[in-house]
Amino acid sequence: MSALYSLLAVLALVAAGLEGGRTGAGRDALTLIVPYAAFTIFLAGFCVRVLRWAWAPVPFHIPTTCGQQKSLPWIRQAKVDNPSSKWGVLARMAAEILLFRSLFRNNRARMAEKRLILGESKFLWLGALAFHWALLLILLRHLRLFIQPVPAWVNGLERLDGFLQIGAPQLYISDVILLAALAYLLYRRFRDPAVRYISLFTDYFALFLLLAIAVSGVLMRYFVRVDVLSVKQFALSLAAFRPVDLRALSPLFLAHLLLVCTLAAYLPFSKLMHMGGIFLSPTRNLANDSRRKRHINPWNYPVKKHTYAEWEEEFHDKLVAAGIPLEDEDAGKAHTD
Amino acid sequence: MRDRIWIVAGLAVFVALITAPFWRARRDVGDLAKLPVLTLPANQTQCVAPVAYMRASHMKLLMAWRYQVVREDERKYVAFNGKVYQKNLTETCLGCHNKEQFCDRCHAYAGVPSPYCWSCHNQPQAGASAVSAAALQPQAQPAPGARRSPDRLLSRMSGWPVSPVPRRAQ
Amino acid sequence: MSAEQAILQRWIERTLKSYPDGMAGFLGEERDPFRNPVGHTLRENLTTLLQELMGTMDQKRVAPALDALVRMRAVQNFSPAEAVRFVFGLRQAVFEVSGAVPDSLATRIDELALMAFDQYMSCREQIFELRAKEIRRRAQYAAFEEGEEP
Amino acid sequence: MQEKLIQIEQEPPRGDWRDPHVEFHKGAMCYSAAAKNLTYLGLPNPRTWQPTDSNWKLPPDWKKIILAGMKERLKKYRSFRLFMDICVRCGACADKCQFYLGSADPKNMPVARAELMRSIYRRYFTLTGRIFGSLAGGRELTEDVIKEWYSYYYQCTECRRCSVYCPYGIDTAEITMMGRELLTLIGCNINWVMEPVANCYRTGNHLGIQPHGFKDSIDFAANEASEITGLKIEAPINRKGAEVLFVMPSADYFATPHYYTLLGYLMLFHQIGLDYTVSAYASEGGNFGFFASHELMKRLNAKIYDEAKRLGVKWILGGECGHMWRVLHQYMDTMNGPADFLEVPVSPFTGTVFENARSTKMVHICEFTADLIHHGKLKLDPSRNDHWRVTYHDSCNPARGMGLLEEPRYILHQVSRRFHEMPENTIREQTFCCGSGAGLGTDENLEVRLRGGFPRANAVRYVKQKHGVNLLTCICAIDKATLPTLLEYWVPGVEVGGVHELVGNALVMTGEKERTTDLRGEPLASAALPASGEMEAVHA
Repeated sequence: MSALYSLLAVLALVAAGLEGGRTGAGRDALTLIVPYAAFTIFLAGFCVRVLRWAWAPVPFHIPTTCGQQKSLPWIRQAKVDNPSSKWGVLARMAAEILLFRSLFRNNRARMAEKRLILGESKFLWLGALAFHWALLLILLRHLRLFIQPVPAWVNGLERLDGFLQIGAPQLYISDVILLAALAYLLYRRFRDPAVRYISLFTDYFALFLLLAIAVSGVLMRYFVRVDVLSVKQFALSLAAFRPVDLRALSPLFLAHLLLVCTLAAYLPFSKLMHMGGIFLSPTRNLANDSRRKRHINPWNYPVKKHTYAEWEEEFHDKLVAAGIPLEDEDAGKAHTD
Repeated sequence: MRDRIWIVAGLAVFVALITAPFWRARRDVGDLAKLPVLTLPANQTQCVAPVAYMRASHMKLLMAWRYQVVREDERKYVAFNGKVYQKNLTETCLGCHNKEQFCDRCHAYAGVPSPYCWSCHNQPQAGASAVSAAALQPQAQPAPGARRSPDRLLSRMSGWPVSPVPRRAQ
Repeated sequence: MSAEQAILQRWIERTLKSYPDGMAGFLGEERDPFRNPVGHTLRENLTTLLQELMGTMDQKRVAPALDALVRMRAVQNFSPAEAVRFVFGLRQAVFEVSGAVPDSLATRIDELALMAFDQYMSCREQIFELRAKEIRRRAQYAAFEEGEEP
Repeated sequence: MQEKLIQIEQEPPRGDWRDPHVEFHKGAMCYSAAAKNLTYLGLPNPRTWQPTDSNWKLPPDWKKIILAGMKERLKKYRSFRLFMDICVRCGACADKCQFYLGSADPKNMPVARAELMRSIYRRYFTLTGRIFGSLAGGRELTEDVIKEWYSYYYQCTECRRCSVYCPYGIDTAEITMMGRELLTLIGCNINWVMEPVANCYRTGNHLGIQPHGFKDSIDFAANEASEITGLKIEAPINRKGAEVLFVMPSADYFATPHYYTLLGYLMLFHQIGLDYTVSAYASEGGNFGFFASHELMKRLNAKIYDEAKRLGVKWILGGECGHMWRVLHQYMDTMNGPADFLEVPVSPFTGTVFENARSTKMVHICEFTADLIHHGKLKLDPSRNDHWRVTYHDSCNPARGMGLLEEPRYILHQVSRRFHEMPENTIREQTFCCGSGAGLGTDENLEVRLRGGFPRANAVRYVKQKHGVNLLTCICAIDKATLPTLLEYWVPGVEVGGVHELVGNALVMTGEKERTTDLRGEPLASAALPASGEMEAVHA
C-alpha cells in the first residue's frame, strides 16, 4: 500500500510540474516560489537537524570495533577497522563514506568452480555504491548550469562521464548507472520479503522521487531536448536573485525542477538525512582508546552507591567470623590466615 | 562536547559549498543576464530548421545527417520550408556559421566544450562574414499551426513542435 | 532436471513455506552454510532423506538427517504437528511431479513421519531436561546463598 | 479429497508490523522481576505480575513517563537520536541477527527491533510524524507496544553483530538499552536481570554470595589448586597494600566450567608471584546493571574503583568476562573515573607498560598473560592439553566492543597444539553470539536461547566434524554458563572451557608434583585422541 501511495504522490508531482506552467501564475510559482522555498527549507532543515544531533552529547565512548585493538606492541593492530588514532578514524570514516566499508563486509566474494560468485547481499553494496557515486557525479555536472564561466573541472567531469562518446548529446555513463542502480534498489525492496516487510512510505517515496528525477532528466537530455541556454540563464538568474520569466522553459523542465525541489525540501525531514548523519555516528567516528584517554560525559551525575562502609557494617559479623580483614584493622595482619 | 566545533565547521563548509553558486552569481551579477553574443550569418535569414529546434536539438540533426551520409549515401536534405540543402557540416553549416563566433560561444556558455565534430571538421578559410551581431534571446513559441509532428506528447513536453528530424530526405 | 531433482526442489520449497514470509526467500537463496544455518540444514538433510527414501533407507544416514531437521524445528515455535509436517510435504511433491505416489514410497513416507514424531518427542524431552538441569544448578546457588555448603 | 488434506499450508500472517501484537509463549519468554528486587534497588513500580497476564499493572501515567523518558534520552544520547533518524531500512542487518536466523520471526530483524521504537519516536517527536501519523511511519503508543518492547528488547543480547554490517554503524544494542531503560521506568523488568543486580548491589556479586561464602569458595579453589600441583597456593582477600586488585566475574568462583579458569588464574599468579588481592566487596566484574540502565550499571561498577582506592593497589587486573569488559573498556572511566589514585599499569615481570590502559588502569588478563608468554616468563607444556582439540569462540563484547582478538589466540597457540578456527565469517568481529547474553541466560526462555545459539552451534559442529574439536574455549562467563546447555542440545560431545583453564593445564610450575590429571580431574592425554585423519568426517 505504501508503495502505491508513494508512487501516486510522485506521479501527482510530475503532473503538477507538466501542467503547472500553463498559466502565468503557475509558472511563477514553479520557477520562483518553489525553488527558493525548497532551497531555504533544505538549508535550514539540514542545519537544524545536524545541530540538533550535535547538541546531544556523546556520553559514552562506544565505537564498534571490527578488528584487533591496539594493545601490546607486537600484536598487529587493525588500524582502520579498529582505529586508535585520529588518522585511523579518518581512514575508517573515509572508507565508510566513500566505499561503504560496512556494507562491503556483507560482501564475501567466493570463488566457486573458478568463477567469482556474487550473491544477493553483494549487489546491495554494489547497487548502493553505484547509485551514490553516480548521483554525486550528476550533481557536480549540473554545476555547469549554475556557474558562469563553467569551471574546467566541471568540463573535465563531463568529458570523463561521456568518454564512451556514444551519440550526441553524448551518453553519460552516470545516467545509465544511476537508472540501473535505482531500478535495482527498487526491485530489491519489492522482491526481498524481509526488506518489503520493513519498508515504509518514505522508503518508496524517496526511490520513486529519485527515479522520476532521473527519468525526467534523461528524457530532457536524450529524447525531448530542452533549450539548455534558457535553462542556464534561468539557473543563473535564480542564483543571482534576479529571476527572469523564461517562456522557453519547457513543461518537462518544470516537472524536473519541481521534483528536485520536492526532494530538497523533503530531505531534512526524511531518512535521507543519513547523508549528514553518517559523519556523526558514534560507533564509527570514535577511536578505540577509551582505556587510554578518559572520555568525558557532560551530564555525569552522582548515583546512589552501596558503599564499603555500609557493606562492612551489614556483614560485619560474617567478615569477622571468616577472618576477612576489616577496614580499620592493620593491613599487614590481614594476610595471616 | 568538543566535537561540536568540528561538526559546526563541517556544516559551515557544507553550506558554503552548497551556496557557492549564489555567492558567485551575486559577484558577477551584471554579466549573468547576458547570453552569449552570436554572430549571425549575413546572407541568410533562415536555418535548415526552426531556430527553437536548432538551439535545442541541432546535434541530433547532425548525427542523423552523418548517419545518412556515411551509411546510406543520402546527401540531400529537404527542410521544413521545402528548401533543399546538402547534408554537409563543413559546407552547409559552416558555410553560414563561424565556429568560433557561433558554435563555440554557446557551447562554452552551456558547458558543452568541443564536441568531437571538430576532430574531423575544420572551419573553412572563407568563413561566413559576420555582419549582424545579436544577443541570443528566447524566441517566442512557434505558432500552433507550425506543429507538424503527430507526436503530441513529445511536443507538449518539450514545449515546441517536435521538429522535422530528417529521417530520409525525400 | 531429473524427476528426483524436481521432487527435491518442490519438497524444499514446501518446507520453506512453513517459515514466515520474510524469511523464506533468504533461507532459500543464501547458500553459505554459516550465514544461513537454517536454510543449509533444510537443504542438506532433505536431500539426504530423499536419496534414502528412493534408495535403501540406510538407517545410518536417515537417522542423523532426520534428527538435524527435527531438532531444529523442535525449538522454532512450531506446534508438534507443524514441526513434523514437512515429511508429508514429500508426498505432495512426488504427486506434483509424477502424478502418482507409488505405494512403496507412501509407506516409507509414513514410516519416516512416525520416526520424525519420535524424534520430536525426544528433542522436547531433552529441552525439558536441560531446563531442569539449569534450574537445579540455580537451586544450588540459592542454597549456597543461604550459607550452606555447595 | 486426499488432495485437499495435503494442501493445507501454513501461510504466515502477512500483517503490517505496526499493529502491535505479541503472544508470550512459555519457554520463549522471561519472567518478570520480583518486587523485592525492585524495592531493594529503589526502582519504580514493584509489583507482582507476569508477562502472560493481560493486565500489566502499569502506573496510571505510564504513557507520560515513557514519553518523558524518551525525550530526556533523546537529549542525552546522540546515539539514540541519530539512530532514530538515519536508518534507511536497507536490510543489511536483517540476516546478521542470530535471533532472526534462529527464530525466523521478522520482528527479530535488528531493523525491525529498532522500528518498534522508531515508530513511537516518529509519531511523538518528529514534525512529519505528528502531522502525517502512520503515513510517516508513526504509530500510537499503547500498552501493546509496551508488551512488544518487553518481548523483543528481551530477545536481544546487545551483541552488536548488526552494528558491524550497518553502513551507518547503527547499533541495536544502543536501542535495546534505551528500550530497557524506558521499561525500567515503569517497572517492566525481567527477574534474571534484576535479581543479579539487587544481589550485586547488596553483597558485591550477582549470585548474592556473602563475604564468608565468597571466602569459602576462593579458599576451596586455592586448596584444589594446591592439591593438583602439590604447592601451597593462596588467594588473598581484601588485602591492603597489594600491587594489583584482581576482579573476575562471580561465576568464576562458583559455577563450572568457570571454576577451572579460576584454578588457572590462581596457579598463574602463584607461579609468577604476583602481589595481588581479590576483594569480597567488589567481588563481581560482570555487571548486570548494564542490561537494565546506565544508572544501574554505574551504581554497580562504582565499587571497583572505590575498592581499588580503599585497598591502595596500583592497578587493576580483570578476568575472563564478556560484558564486564565492555563496561570496563568503554564505560568505567567515564562513569566512575578518573582513576588518578592508581598508577599506569606496568607488568612487574616484563616491565611492559600497558599504554592502552593508561587512563583506566585496568588490564585484561589475556593481555597480561600474552605479554608474559611473549617475554618467555612462563614455562609451558602444551602437550598437557593434548586431550583437547580446541576452538575459540570470540565473545561478543571483547570482540566488537574492544577488539581483543589476537591476545587469547596467541595464548591458545602457546598452550595447545591442536587449535582449529571456526569458519571465518563466524569468528572475530563477525562472531555469533551464544544467544544468552544481556541477561537472557535463564532457563525459562531456553527455547529462545537454543534458537539464538543455533548459528554458533552450527559453526561448532562444522569444526567438530572436520577436526574433531571437543573443547570450545571462550573468555566470557555467560558463554561458559550457557554454551554447555546449548552444545549439549546441538553438538553433543563438545565441552566449554576458559582460556586460562588451558593455561593452568600447560603451566609448568616451579616445584610442582607430576601432574596426572588436568584441572577437571580428567587423566592427561597419554591416551591421546585418534589422529586427525580418523576423525575426518564427510562434510559438504
